[in-house]
Amino acid sequence: MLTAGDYQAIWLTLKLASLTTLLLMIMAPPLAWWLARSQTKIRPLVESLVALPLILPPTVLGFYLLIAFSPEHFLGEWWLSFNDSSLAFSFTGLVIASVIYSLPFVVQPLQSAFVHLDKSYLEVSATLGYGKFERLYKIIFPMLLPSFIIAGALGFAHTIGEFGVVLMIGGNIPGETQVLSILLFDHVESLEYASAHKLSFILLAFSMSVLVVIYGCLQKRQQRVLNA
Amino acid sequence: MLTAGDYQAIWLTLKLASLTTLLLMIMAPPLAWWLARSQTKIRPLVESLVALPLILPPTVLGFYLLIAFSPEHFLGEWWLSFNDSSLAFSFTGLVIASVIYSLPFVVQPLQSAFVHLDKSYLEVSATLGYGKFERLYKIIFPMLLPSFIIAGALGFAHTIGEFGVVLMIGGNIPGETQVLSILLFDHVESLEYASAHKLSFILLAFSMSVLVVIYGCLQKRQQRVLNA
Amino acid sequence: MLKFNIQKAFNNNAVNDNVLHFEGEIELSGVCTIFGDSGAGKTTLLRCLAGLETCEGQIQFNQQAWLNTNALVNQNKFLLATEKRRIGMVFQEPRLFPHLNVQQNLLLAVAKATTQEHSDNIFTIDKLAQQLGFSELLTYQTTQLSGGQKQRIAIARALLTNPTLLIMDEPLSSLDISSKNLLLPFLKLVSLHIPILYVTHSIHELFYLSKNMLLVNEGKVEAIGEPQKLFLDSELSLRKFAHQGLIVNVQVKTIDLTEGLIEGLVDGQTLFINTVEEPKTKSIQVKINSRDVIIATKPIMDSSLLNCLSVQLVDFMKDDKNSMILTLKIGSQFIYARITSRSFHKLQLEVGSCVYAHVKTMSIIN
Amino acid sequence: MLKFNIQKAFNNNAVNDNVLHFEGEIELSGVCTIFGDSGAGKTTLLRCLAGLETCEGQIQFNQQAWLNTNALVNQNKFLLATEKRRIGMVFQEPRLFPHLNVQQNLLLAVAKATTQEHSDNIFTIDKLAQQLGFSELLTYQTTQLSGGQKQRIAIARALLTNPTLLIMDEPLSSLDISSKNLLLPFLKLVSLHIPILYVTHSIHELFYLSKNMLLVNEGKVEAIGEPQKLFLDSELSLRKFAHQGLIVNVQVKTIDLTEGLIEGLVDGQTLFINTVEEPKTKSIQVKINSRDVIIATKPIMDSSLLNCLSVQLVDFMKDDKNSMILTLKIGSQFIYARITSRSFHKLQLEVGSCVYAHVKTMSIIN
Amino acid sequence: STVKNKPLNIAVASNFKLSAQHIAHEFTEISGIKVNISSASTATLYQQILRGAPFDVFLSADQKHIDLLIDANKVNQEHEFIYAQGRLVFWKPDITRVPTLQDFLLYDGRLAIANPKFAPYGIAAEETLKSIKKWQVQQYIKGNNINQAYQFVESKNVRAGLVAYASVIQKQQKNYVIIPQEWHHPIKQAGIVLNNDETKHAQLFRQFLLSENMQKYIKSQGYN
Ligand SMILES: Nc1ncnc2c1ncn2[C@@H]1O[C@H](COP(=O)(O)OP(=O)(O)OP(=O)(O)O)[C@@H](O)[C@H]1O
Ligand SMILES: Nc1ncnc2c1ncn2[C@@H]1O[C@H](COP(=O)(O)OP(=O)(O)OP(=O)(O)O)[C@@H](O)[C@H]1O
Ligand SMILES: [Mg+2]
Ligand SMILES: [Mg+2]
Repeated sequence: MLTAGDYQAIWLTLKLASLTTLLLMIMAPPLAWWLARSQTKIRPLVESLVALPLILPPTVLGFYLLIAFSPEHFLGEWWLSFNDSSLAFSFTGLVIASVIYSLPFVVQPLQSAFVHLDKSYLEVSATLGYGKFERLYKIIFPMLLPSFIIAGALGFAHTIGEFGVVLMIGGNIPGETQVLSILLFDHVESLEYASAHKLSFILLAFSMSVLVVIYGCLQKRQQRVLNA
Repeated sequence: MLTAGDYQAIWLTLKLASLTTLLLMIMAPPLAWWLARSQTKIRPLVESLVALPLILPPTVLGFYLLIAFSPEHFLGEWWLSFNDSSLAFSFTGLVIASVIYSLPFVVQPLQSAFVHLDKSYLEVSATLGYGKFERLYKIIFPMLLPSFIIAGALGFAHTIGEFGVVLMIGGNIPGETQVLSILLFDHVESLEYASAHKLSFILLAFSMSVLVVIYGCLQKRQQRVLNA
Repeated sequence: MLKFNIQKAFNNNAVNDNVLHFEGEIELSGVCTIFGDSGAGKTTLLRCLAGLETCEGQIQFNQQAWLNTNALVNQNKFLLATEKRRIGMVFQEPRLFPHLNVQQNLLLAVAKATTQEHSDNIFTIDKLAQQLGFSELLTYQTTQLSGGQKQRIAIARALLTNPTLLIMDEPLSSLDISSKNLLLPFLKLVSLHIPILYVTHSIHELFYLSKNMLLVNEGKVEAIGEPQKLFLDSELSLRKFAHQGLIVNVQVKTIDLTEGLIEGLVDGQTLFINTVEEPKTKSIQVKINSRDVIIATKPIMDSSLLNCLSVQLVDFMKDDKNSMILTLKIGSQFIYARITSRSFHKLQLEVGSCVYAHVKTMSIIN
Repeated sequence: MLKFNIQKAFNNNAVNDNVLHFEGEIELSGVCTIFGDSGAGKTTLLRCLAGLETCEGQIQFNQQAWLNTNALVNQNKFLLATEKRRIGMVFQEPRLFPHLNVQQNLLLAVAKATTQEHSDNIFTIDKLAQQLGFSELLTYQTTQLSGGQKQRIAIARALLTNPTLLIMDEPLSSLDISSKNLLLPFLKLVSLHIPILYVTHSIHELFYLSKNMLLVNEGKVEAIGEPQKLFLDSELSLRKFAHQGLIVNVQVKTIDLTEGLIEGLVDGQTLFINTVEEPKTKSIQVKINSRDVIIATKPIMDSSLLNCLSVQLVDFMKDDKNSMILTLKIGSQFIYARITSRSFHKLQLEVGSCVYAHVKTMSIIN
Repeated sequence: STVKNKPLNIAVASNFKLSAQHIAHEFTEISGIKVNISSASTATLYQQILRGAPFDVFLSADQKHIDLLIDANKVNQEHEFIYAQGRLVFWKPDITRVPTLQDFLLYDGRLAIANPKFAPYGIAAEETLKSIKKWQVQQYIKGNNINQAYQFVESKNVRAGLVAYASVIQKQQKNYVIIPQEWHHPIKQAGIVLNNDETKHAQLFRQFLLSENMQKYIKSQGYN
């Protein structure tokens, strides 16, 4: 039913989304923590910067990334110094772009959870002997697990749905940068509606079932904790 | 410095974003409330549906909206029964699409705030004599004001940055559906880089200053409440 | 009158559910204290009565139905929402709104009170701030308050809603002694206007405040009645507090406010009671702790003891290794005395003995 | 030894900041009770000592520096993080983790304790669950617990970290009487192994538990010392509790465990004290409440009173309208007696009078 | 003359947008009829027209989509016209001289082209490469449309590309060579009048577009 190209795009998309989510789940928590607690004056600035990908149309973001990735600019040049092809049109380029693009989706749920986290729990953890980082991953992480899961799921989902940025910097190379969203657009543009509908359906069915399962589990947990 | 077309697009974008945000701020709180508290089995399904615009590539979403808006389908037909032009390619169509597209951005921060809201505050409000709805807008709303502001700001920002959906169902008609993001893309596509850079800069400067101000105020309030 | 027959089932991951079943009828005047062990179900009962916990059964407040899930087949189940029950509630924790300062927290209650029928609320923020001693705190953020300060404001907030019933869950437990001494008479005064359901673990508060008590034990209402009656009843779970003491009714004879003494009669015998203000009624109730009663075979003279009651020993029991609890009859009333076994034997007491019970005036709790 | 000199400034939106300044040195053995009015600064002091509140100054715990912000110019400011101070803390609220059940909450503390030097923690979950009476609650979610149940688990959690110092902020105030009676001796036992800083509003707990007290008043340490000393000092804010009573030292002469009586000597005079177990030392301390002391000009005979002390009246003061507080000297020690003014006049007492002070054995707090 | 004020909506494939703007401007000068230009990719515009977009004239980048509209009975075949013919160039900006066809034949790096699946210039590029037997040999970076292919090269992310003659003219680039017409089917850019109402403004615009002056102008912009 699906063509080899479709499978390739699906596989690539999953790879991209997983890798991006992984990177985001490493980077985002400390950033979100800092954003939730810091009292420095530059915090609103950083907060706005993180939110920027929400505002900037993705194609525009992609356009500027394309410029940034070009060998004439620092990032692209540095990349070319130990790679033989440019950062644009490469899987690595897509990962970088996706991380930037999906960052707010992961940071914001976490930040919100951290803001609402009663600091008394941190205090208790400290008196129990848990150090700064231990507190985070042994107590706060399990406690806010739902928020972490939601953050991860949103980052993953949004990377799957990412289109504008990839359109600009991807170059539509099968197996390398032709992700599902691009392939879907391709089908639509070339009037291959049947393929487009099929792929959309698969995307929908997959995403929905993943989300329904995640949200279902979270609801169960909430029920258990709140003891309805 | 800016052309009349630019001004028109900016004005149209602000109009669209404001109207969309207004509608979202009316619709989202009850939905978010329900999503945060309900114990019914269909909740995960609704939750996933709300999150759908995050996953679906915007052009694909736009494509299906275009089909739904066309007079061949129920929604478009119903619209044409008391309007003389189609729902697609109209400002109203854009508003509907934007509401759908930006819904998760408004619902999710609110839902997160509602989930973390200690129900003891609701109980106190009830014993103070506040009814179900009064509780919400006289106590919970002021209490969670930061989350509402963030939700509104994200909705607004994301509507400004919306591109793929508008591209498909807007038709890029100046003064009617040619919003800033589309105009920007247009400039990039037609290699008018100077105009693109100028518009991007304005978009950036405006959004950043709005966000910095909002985040700054929220930080002050947080400081005051937490009494750092 | 508050009448209830409610069931609340908790699912505790255990094999069988934890079902609490409360049934009772309370006369609503003054303070009714709810008393019971930790985990007995006091808070749950209050929450059910306030409508904060879903439960099965009926609740009737005066003429008004609050809950009725046992309606007839063709009737609707009935549940009056918490906000319509016109209750004021003080929780075990203060629960002030964190986004408002003290004054704003209180105004939130006032706003609701004035929109209701009785706009002539007897309480105002200023008066309460003075009476409860938080006038200087009005502009504070709630996060800037100490535990005791928060609790006093929570009490004020509950009063400002002008409730028809006040529900308080251990309101004074986090307060210092001075605040307690300030608030106890205050609450007693309040209870003349508004009936209070009051949870406490303090027997002192119980006897000081309440004419009526409701004993909760293991998720059931064990008994409802006057505290002195229930404390006399050896069948109840209160037995373990038997050493604490009993309430007696005293007829006021003369009042000497300069010396701060009331001379009263307990079934014909004189009893001196200290007081700071004139009692409201001719008949007052005082508590005599068993540990404060001194037994003598002859009246004690030349001592600071003013009270000497001629009593009859009607019962005695060993309390623990070294003490005996004697039940003494004064006319139609009873008091307990707790003395060492050594004294008991030294005085050669037995059931029927007529002895003299002495109590320091200072020890009698008015 | 815990030595501190710390300042904490709160900005309360007021014209001038609210600056708390605590200075003192505490001998760390047994319980040191921190006592003071609501809002006096007790919680703040504990939080500063625990490192939960940023503050200026120095804190020294035994040989270990915990805080030093007054370092010399070329030295670094020093702050030991809370988790390195090896303290156990019980807050005014239980603060159990909501995502874990009771057992998991406790295991979180155990996990940390065993990774530290003294792996031979004297406490285990099972033992504590039994001693504090929550064995059946181990599988409960924390949201399913009553206020008192939560607090007992919070206490167990603090103990399980195997701390070198236990800090407790009103830990028993939400507990019922039976739990209190269970926990007080338990904490006293614990304090033989781990020093405890203990905030309470209960004078009973204060005298029962502590050899040492720290008096906090209006953001300052007013005094540190033995409770009986401080309660005797008329200069202190404790004056208002003068009626409460004092501690006296008693030399144990004979112990009769069958009758549960200790015969002791207070500066040569016999005093009977009730007890349930053999005292650990030859010299014990008991508390005599002023309200329990009966004054007579002749020894009282033929009564249940076992104790008759020959004392000298060294001072008296009017307490309120109707009562007098007498300071009585027994050899080198003092007790207070609180009697009605009427008795005072009836007995024609004056400074220097030699009278007899009687105390019921049951009233003496061991 | 209120009718005159109703603007004319023209849908233009994005590669022709700049020229169309110029022409529309001239048209308004002469006729006084206001013109709104909407641009997007041909395929997008096609879908929009299929679903009732309020355009009066559609200037496609190819003939295929116009034919599809005719097949769908959305428009009348009589109103079809060819307004320009695109040319492909091989553009390699990083050499110091003007490249020759030999350079193109020898080039074996990554090549930027428009997507051959649906973009007219992409189809032409595929045909070109097939005719010189380089199809499937080379790695392609595919732009969504021909201008994006141009951007890939311009931003130096790709060293060379098959781009539109119009683009290099517009941006005054030098290092390109025109691909011989024989190597691919002509890129006929067809247009069609969608709304033939009583005002005939759309027809007026068509006449103006096909007028000698304008055709000359279009040629100067890199079309045949
Ligand atoms: N939400 C809940 N889910 C399950 N069980 C609960 C819940 N709330 C209370 N319980 C159980 O019900 C019993 C009664 O609890 P409740 O809070 O009413 O006690 P209480 O009398 O107020 O005690 P305390 O004096 O300690 O506050 C307890 O055994 C407790 O474990
Ligand atoms: N975060 C804060 N910001 C400003 N002021 C504070 C803050 N915390 C406490 N205070 C003030 O400091 C004083 C001491 O508070 P603290 O909580 O130490 O009192 P406490 O002795 O523990 O009282 P309680 O017995 O009522 O618990 C109070 O007057 C309080 O208003
Ligand atoms: Mg309770
Ligand atoms: Mg405190």
